[in-house]
Amino acid sequence: MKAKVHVTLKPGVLDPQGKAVSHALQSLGFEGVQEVRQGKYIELDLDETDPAKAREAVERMCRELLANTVIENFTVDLEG
Amino acid sequence: MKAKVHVTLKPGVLDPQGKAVSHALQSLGFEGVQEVRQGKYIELDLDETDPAKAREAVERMCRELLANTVIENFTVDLEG
Amino acid sequence: MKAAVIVFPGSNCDRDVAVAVDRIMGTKPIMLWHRETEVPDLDLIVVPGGFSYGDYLRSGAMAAHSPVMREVKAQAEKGVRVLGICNGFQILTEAGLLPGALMRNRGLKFICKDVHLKVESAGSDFTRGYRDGEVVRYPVAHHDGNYFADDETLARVEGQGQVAFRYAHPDGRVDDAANINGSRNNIAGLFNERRTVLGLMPHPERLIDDHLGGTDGVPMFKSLLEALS
Amino acid sequence: MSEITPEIVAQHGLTPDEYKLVLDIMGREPNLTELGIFSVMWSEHCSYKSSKKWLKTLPTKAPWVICGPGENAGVVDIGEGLAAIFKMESHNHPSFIEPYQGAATGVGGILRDVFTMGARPVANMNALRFGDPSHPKTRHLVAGVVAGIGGYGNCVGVPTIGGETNFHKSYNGNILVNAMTVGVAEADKIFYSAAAGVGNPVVYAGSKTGRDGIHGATMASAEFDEKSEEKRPTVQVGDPFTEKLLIEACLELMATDAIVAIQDMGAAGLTSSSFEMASKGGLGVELDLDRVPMREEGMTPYELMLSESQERMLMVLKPGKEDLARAIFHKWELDFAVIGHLTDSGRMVLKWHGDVVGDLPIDPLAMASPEYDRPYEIVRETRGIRSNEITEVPWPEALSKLMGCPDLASRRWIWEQYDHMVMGDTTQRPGGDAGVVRLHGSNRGLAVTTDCTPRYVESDPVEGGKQAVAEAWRNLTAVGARPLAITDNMNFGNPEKPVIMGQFVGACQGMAEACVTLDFPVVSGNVSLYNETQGQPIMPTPAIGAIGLIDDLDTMATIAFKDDDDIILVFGE
Ligand SMILES: Nc1ncnc2c1ncn2[C@@H]1O[C@H](COP(=O)(O)OP(=O)(O)O)[C@@H](O)[C@H]1O
Repeated sequence: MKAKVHVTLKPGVLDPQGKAVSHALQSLGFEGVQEVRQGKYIELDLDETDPAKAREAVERMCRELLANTVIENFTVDLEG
Repeated sequence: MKAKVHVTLKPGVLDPQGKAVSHALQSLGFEGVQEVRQGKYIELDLDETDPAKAREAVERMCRELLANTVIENFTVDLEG
Repeated sequence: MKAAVIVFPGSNCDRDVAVAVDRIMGTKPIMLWHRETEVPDLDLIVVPGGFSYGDYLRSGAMAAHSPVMREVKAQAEKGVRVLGICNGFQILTEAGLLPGALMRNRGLKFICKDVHLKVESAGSDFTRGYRDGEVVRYPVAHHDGNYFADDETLARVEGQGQVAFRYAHPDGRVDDAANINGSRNNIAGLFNERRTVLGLMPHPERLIDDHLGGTDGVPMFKSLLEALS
Repeated sequence: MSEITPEIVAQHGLTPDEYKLVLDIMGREPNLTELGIFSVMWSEHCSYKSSKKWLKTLPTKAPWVICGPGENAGVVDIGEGLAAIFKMESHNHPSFIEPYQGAATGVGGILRDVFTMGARPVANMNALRFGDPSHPKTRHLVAGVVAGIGGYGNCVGVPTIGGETNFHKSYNGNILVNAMTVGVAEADKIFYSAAAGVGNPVVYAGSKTGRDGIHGATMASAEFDEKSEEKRPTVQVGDPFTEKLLIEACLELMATDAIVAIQDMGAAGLTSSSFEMASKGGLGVELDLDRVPMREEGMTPYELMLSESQERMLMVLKPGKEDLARAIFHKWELDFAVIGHLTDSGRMVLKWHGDVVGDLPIDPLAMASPEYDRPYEIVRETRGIRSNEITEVPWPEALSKLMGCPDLASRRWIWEQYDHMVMGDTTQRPGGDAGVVRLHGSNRGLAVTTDCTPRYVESDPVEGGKQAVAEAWRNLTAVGARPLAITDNMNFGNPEKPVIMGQFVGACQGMAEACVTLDFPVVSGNVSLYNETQGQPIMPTPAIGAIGLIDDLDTMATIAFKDDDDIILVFGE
């Protein structure tokens, strides 16, 4: 099955990338963009077919590698 | 309203980061991960309240800045 | 001869390349701020290295949309020579002045070291000071130098002789072991079709005197001087 | 406002005695904002309460010293109207928690210390100490720290031209990340932090203030804000792009005649920067905290005063120069705000939408910061190792073992991740005895090195302290430079233990002796204590950063053998 992982900065953590993107959008003439936050999106193809086990494995991967839990949160969605 | 943008590499474009992540997962002892693809996830807070207009604006932002359409695809989801 | 160096917020090789232009070409380039919308007629525009806009989002992406780049495109259109080094190369691809894209290095790490390059084509105003097939040593310093183009584009740029430099061994062999960052076909530098625009990841301005460890970068600026004066 | 309980006092790291002193100075119970200010001003980090007594014994003078310890960085004359400004600083704990951001913000902080004084940064160095290579965390920490140092330094465009890297199990739970920056300024255009001119505007420039790194106080402040945990990341995220803009903007403003005093907001942010400026100038300051540029909703005066958000500066301007300064900072797309003015009251008055929310005397607080004469015991194991205690190994085997050992192996894999050539003046790249950068547009160069051998300091703090200074001296002379001055980064364990305190005192004594003998003064430095985990201290690590001058780069020496038949000489004892 497929796992879709979103890794985002915790609220309150400075997001220099988001800040720069929002500046750039403004200077390109896009109005009315309040805040931009940038995160990571990771797709994994798994052999595992049991959703509970897959979720558990992917959450472990997030904690150990994919996300930096000191400053980032993550969510895991499973598909197929 | 809020727009959620996913920017992913086009199929066929080699993804060095995804590949490195999948290697790293293996060496951490995670088995059964077939492929990993890494993309970007961008959240935008918009003043616009009309979904059609918001989508159009965000898609333009993607084409002009957020994605490099030589190598990347994007999707836009609206919320609230 | 009139030259300009573009300065984006976050450029950091702007002064280095201005020194090289001044010292070797004998002309002080004007420094053009990214917000500039009126640019005098020029003979050479240099888009320097650095981290324009922090290289946030994608290297070169935001700089490619800054006001001054409209002028750069217009002048490039007219045949003004444009040299993009490192971040400058990334910006030129993002701006559509050169085909393809520069992705994260295959090894994912920033790489700063001298590399050897095979000169693929000495037939340009940038490279006439070198010989075809000559091997030169230039420093690289980048995180995103992994050149990508789809098969069709790659076939086209190869077919039209647009490749300027390839990562090579000191003896000129070009193979995967010499490919420091995973670039397709070991491409380190690329011309546009008319060979009036050159983008390259390595830094010729970093090896221009013996105190810096060599002078392999000098011929590029001499070439331009000869061609443009 | 919540009442100050003994728990809240303890959570702010103040002892009951120290709190008594607070009450004496205030003449009343402080409110939470005021308590927070005392807490950071009297922290070990800001007050040097354990180390002050001994730091004063280091020699700091020489005819070429323009400014010794006490300012943001040390300044030495390098001739032809130029000055070198440099300092080393630790970011040990944050780098252990989050190696990338911890190391990155360490580089950012030391860069600001140097350009605050008017210098353009021209070289970075980094002295790193990690745990045992086989320890499960080491690999992750090394990778993150090196990437973070590179990520920040490469982006701001200052070459990282050297450093040192050691591995030892004593650092398993407490890695050391010491970063050094060297800058160059015109000798008659140095900027200092002492405020002057009653009525002059106090301005804020750089990034907005968020809830970054408000530590020590997390629990206490939870009382007036339930959702605090999520909101208070203790790790700051660095923004090197903003730092680069801040460098350019500050240098542009410094080229005008607008600045009276300037100070970066480092540890303890707005609190220590405003206190130091006012205290040094013998003045008072009034701040309208609601005018501070804020990144987040609902920030309180407490949070604004204690935030450690990065890439921020505080300045006192000449009257009427606000618009000039604003225009420059806006050109570089940075925040700028007039947030207060100087007064003659000798007090710091904090206002929030017109109401006074804090009122503290400056000098009593700054002067009365505790100073401890901690008991110490200098343990010197001068016995050394005897040759009959060593089992002999055939030399090829010994050599290959040495070459393969992590402390001696090549560091190329580290410095290749650092841009060591940007700015186009690196005349000696990493890999030699010292890094060398050319003074721009001249044929002179600055040589820079960092050195310390912690195991020597552990076996004999005095000799080890001497040796670290001597090695730095040798590394400079080895490239052909005339050594000028040093900065230090004193990394030790818990100073409340006499043996650890003895390591610190002994190292200071040894350093002082070497510095006097070599005419090699200490012009800046930093102290990092309490580097212990579960009672296990790090090896004592007084890292020395040193600079020297090469008058003619054509005479610079490098370590490579040059030609066949060259003669090899060994000299010294
Ligand atoms: N963390 C680091 N960053 C940059 N350069 C480093 C680092 N660690 C070591 N180096 C460089 O590697 C070389 C060898 O280091 P080291 O073994 O400490 O040298 P030495 O003992 O001769 O002073 C030196 O040039 C030093 O500057």
